[in-house]
Amino acid sequence: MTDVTLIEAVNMALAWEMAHDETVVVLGEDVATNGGVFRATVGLRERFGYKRVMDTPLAENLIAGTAVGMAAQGLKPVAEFQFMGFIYAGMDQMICHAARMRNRTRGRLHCPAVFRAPFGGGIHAPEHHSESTEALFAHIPGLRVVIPSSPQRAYGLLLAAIRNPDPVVFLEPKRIYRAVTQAVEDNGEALPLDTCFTLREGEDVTLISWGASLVETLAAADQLAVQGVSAEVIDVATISPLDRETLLCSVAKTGRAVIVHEACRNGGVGAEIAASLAEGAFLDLQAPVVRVTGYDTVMPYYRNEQVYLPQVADVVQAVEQVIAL
Amino acid sequence: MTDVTLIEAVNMALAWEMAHDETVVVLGEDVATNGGVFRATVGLRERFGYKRVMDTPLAENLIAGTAVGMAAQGLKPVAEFQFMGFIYAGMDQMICHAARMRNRTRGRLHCPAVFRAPFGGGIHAPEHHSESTEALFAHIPGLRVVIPSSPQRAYGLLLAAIRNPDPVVFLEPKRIYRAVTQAVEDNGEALPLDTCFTLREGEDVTLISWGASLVETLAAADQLAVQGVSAEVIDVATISPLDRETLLCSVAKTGRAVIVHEACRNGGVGAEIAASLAEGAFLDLQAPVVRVTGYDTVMPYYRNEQVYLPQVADVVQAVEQVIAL
Amino acid sequence: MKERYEFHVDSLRYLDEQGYALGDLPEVAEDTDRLLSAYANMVLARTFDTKVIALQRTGQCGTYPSVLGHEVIGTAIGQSMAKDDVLVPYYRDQAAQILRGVTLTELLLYWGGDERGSAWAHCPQDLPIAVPIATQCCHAVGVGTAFRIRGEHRAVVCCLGDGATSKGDFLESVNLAGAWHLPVVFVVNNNQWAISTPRSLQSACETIAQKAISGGLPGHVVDGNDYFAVTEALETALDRARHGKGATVIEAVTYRLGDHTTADDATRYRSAEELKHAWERDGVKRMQNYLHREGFWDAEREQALQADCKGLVETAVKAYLATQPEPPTAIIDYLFETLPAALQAQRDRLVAGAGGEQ
Amino acid sequence: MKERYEFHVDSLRYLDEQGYALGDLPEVAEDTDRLLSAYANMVLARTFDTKVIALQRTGQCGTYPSVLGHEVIGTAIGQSMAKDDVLVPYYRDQAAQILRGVTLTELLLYWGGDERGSAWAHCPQDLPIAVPIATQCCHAVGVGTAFRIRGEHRAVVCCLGDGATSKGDFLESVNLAGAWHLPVVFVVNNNQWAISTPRSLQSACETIAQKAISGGLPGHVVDGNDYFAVTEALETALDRARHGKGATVIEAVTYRLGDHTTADDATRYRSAEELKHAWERDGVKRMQNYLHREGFWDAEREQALQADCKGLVETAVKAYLATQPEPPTAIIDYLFETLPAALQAQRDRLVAGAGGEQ
Ligand SMILES: Cc1ncc(C[n+]2csc(CCOP(=O)(O)OP(=O)(O)O)c2C)c(N)n1
Ligand SMILES: Cc1ncc(C[n+]2csc(CCOP(=O)(O)OP(=O)(O)O)c2C)c(N)n1
Ligand SMILES: [Mg+2]
Ligand SMILES: [Mg+2]
Repeated sequence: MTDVTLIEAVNMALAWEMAHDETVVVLGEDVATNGGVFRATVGLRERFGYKRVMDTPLAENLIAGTAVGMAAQGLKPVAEFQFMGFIYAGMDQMICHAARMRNRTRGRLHCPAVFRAPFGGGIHAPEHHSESTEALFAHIPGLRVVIPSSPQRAYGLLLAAIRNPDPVVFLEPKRIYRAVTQAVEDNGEALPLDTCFTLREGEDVTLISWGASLVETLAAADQLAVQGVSAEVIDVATISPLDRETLLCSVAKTGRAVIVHEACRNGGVGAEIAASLAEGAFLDLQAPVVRVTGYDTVMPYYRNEQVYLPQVADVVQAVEQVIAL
Repeated sequence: MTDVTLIEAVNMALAWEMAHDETVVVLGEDVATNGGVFRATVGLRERFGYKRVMDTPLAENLIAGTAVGMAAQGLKPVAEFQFMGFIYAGMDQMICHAARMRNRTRGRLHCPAVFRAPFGGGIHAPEHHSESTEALFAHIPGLRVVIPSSPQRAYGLLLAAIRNPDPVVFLEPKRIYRAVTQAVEDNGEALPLDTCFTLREGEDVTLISWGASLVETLAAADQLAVQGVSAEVIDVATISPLDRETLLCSVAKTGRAVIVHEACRNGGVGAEIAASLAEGAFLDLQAPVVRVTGYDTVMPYYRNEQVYLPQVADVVQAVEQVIAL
Repeated sequence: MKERYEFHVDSLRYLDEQGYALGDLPEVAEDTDRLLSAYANMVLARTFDTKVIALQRTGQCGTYPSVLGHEVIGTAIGQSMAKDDVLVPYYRDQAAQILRGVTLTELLLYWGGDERGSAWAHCPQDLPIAVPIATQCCHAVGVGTAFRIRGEHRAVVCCLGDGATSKGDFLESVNLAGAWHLPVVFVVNNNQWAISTPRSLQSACETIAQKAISGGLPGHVVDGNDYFAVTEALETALDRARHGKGATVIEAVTYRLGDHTTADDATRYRSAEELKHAWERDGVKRMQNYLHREGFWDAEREQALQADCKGLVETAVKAYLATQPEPPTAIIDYLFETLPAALQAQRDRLVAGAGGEQ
Repeated sequence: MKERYEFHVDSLRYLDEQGYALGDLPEVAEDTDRLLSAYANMVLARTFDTKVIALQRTGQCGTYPSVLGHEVIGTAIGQSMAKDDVLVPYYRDQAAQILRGVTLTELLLYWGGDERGSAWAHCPQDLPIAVPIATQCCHAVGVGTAFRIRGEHRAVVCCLGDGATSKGDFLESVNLAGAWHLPVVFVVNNNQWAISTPRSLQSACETIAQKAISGGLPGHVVDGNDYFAVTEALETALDRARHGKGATVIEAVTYRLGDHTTADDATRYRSAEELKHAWERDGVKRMQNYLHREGFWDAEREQALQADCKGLVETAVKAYLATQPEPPTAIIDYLFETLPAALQAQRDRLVAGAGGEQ
């Protein structure tokens, strides 16, 4: 049991699975010799050799498509995209092939690939390095979209993603790559990909979030507790396919929900969750489901990124608003 | 005033605007000599010359990116993608550049491009030709996403799209390309891009849809009328940025809403609309907002496409359900 | 830095347009059985093609891309590949696929709008037909990488059209195949047209084979209607691939004798003259001429072959037409290995027989 | 079909590593003023570079990609271009951009996380820096197409790195530039590395210039630390472009003397020896040596120039540090020409000073 950061947990999960399953291979830009620009793959090349840890030429479409081809041959490729802002060239392959291979061939071939990318703002990165477009992947049938929010969940969910026989988009909130350490047992135990995680139980309101926004969400819950408001906090973790059950159960109890995400509001994953709750918990809801999100604009350059990002006070204010009803 | 089909109206709008604005150019695969695989651009090359109507090499990323470059030079490129299933390679350029050029340069440059693509199922096309992924574009700040549902609106909205100084994704429901004809006056009059269109007024329920699904939606409204249920039918038309005002007003009146779309349900544009209504019309809603949509699966090949597509009976049933509450 | 760097693309032709040998023929010419089955496959593919187009015209099949003019290339591919090689086809590879073991019924199901048309029993590792142009090139290098990683002596054949060579996917894949020394053979079916876009508008390059140079690969131009040339180029390239000598690009020059698909009308954009000229170079006829002249073929055999092919096609069509559509639940059951809970309600609706989700 | 198709890439070098002429120099060598201002620009770019890195290290600027080793290429580009040509830069073109009229303060704002750093007043038609690798190549051909459509005799210079040449965007654009005969000059800054990926892993091609062949374009390799070679290749290519003779690919061979960016540590993946060797070929020093030897330069002038450059940089840094961030509403106000009604409520929140949307 060691205390590790989220990014170290990613590395641990990769190493565990590569050691235990020789069909697992890693590919991407700068993942081998350099160990990844965020060090997610550090040491893998030394341990598993250049045949299983591959620096690719600079071409995201190729990385995604090559992974599809490898996967069709029974390998389990874990492909890294350096930043989510550079994943779009790879989307064609993810949408048209990774997500469809099993369906298209009626199960003859499938695509057990993982597409990893760091995402989100708050680290003073240059433009194109700070966006949160998880909703684009969540809308694609055939893809699982998974977002860890702690070292333990990074470890367990990444193991599950690699072992999953279908394609998984694994998005890592880079703002919390090194924010905290947590004891993670390197025992190869995966976490389920079909369930939300309740991080904190509460009675008065359900706070729903994922990724780095859970930092503000949990801080808001703390603050609300002081104000005498008991907030349940749920980490959605697998944003697609969505575990609506857990969310509906919680809202049945609390009668109120606030969704917090960093992505733009319009058409974000919060919209699907809000729509599902409003439909499925219509009679339970004592107030509208409120979304606290990024603005509907391009992620600003870093001087103004805090203006864009949802803050603790925004979450608290939203809760106060729904509680008042 | 001539009776034209939707696709002819597209052609008319292109021709009008090219005749009146020499900065308008058309590019895409097979748009020049062949006049487009759906004949949207037929005759343009003969009339406006090969310099303004360009057959491109086969590369969607290039088509999108070239349009961005042309637009930076003050041209108004109208780029055709042969089918929505082939647009994904062009998304990188749309997301990273078209949608951001004005913001990135603080107004120094902008991107008055239109990206046209036929979409949707129901015409027995081969795989990859039948999908509806408008939600992917609607989530991108900086893009307008417009979907006509009649010859008149195709004409007026396309003119508006071309004249708009910002990028517009213009999605054409090919199932109704030739379904009906309608009198369209070729007078260069554009329709607004910031408003939904109320196609039918009603008191009991608001039916919200866009594109080809309006066929089923309107048919359901007819059927409901017979049953004594008065349905208001709204064509969203510009799905982003969304005219929530019109939708909220209607629901304030009817107290009930059913959204109909062909796209997958999970994270579809219906989710954003449902979430917005559930939030903004919380006290007005007498029943949950219900979505009638395609399934959360890859658009099936054509033998089973009707299984996937929302049918009139589904809409009627959904309305009956919300009315019962 | 050298003063000058030189590159080249060579070309291969063995037969003239009438099927006369232009010089010594390659080894394969000795293998009469192979030649005869090659010709039989070309005729089968062509017979099948005519039938599918007729089915489409009568509403019994969907949009379909004719193989007319591409039978020689596909046949040479199908014959040259080893069973455990992997074919990464595009949509005009019927002739190759038949030899790989895809049944005519499966092909019909595919173009008839039924996913079971890609559940190939006899070549389970071949990639499905790629509809989004050129995307399959990336899969091909992925498959080749898997072979390299596992140290297997297998090769990948990746097919694409001339239009597809303008798309980044192809060029990125060629580059990777070079950088990683992959056992991949790219076969470009240069049929002069990409729907209505002629080869001349597609690229200013003199040959398509020279695109190989961008990735440091050898490129060859062959006459795609010359069975010997295509076969020889393929055998050499496959041999290189299987022996760790890297990838090759082969440009097989032919002509699309039919419309682009049944949804297309080629008379809109190309001349009858050009088409007529192309028919004179038809590779199937050329092969027949050659076989005739060598004494391996005659009118009687031709008649028997035609009848055989018709029979095979009729049987396949019957099986196709008799195939019931899949149950509604099939639209969702193959999406994931196990149905996620989130989709259970939707599946229940499908079982209940409703259309659309709600 | 020919029997063999031949292609080549030629190369250009005028100076040896010490700045001695290897033979006759091109015309530009007569223009002493130009040579002197070239050298001055190289030194300015380098001075600026050192300062930005220092700012970054002290938390006063964001991640920044060093221009070290690329000053000659950028300077030659900036000088060769006409004012009404369009530059399509990537992120390592500081030396070119300074000559185009981008102010040092604007560059600082850009890397300091402020969008106003791309609102260039003096070269309003140049494209902004493209961060997603190679995507700018498509813009370059779009701009070139606009020139062609309007019949303007203007050229586009599109810059990219060696890594970028593996990406489809570049190869698709090269192909279009050939097919449409566009007035575009692609300048590949081959600095041997793409972050940690060496040129050898990027592609098996012997030269990057040969990628031009895939689109039927001429390709040239030049020594990117040889001001005369880069200038001469550019002048020729620009002249061709402006006179309707089509596009060119120039590979300028140099070495990235710094880390990839301030976020990178190059010692992890490359040897001190390699770096030392590269410094011996430094183009700025080489230019200085040449000027010295020709009698155009001396220690005194060097001192004055260094002081001038420091002064310019200091002034720019002051202006940068004194620039207040934009108001919160700026994050939304430049998205569309006019604010859509849908965004009004969000703007109101920004005016009210809240973070995040709700
Ligand atoms: C990415 C993509 N864009 C567009 C299409 C539509 N389309 C189908 S076939 C075709 C032309 C392909 O030409 P070529 O590669 O030469 O192959 P051929 O059909 O001539 O065999 C086009 C544009 C597609 N299938 N995929
Ligand atoms: C599409 C895309 N993928 C990845 C990145 C991350 N990235 C930034 S620079 C770089 C290497 C670029 O190398 P090269 O083209 O040789 O240019 P250089 O930095 O050496 O000048 C990478 C991978 C990016 N910016 N864009
Ligand atoms: Mg073709
Ligand atoms: Mg480089």
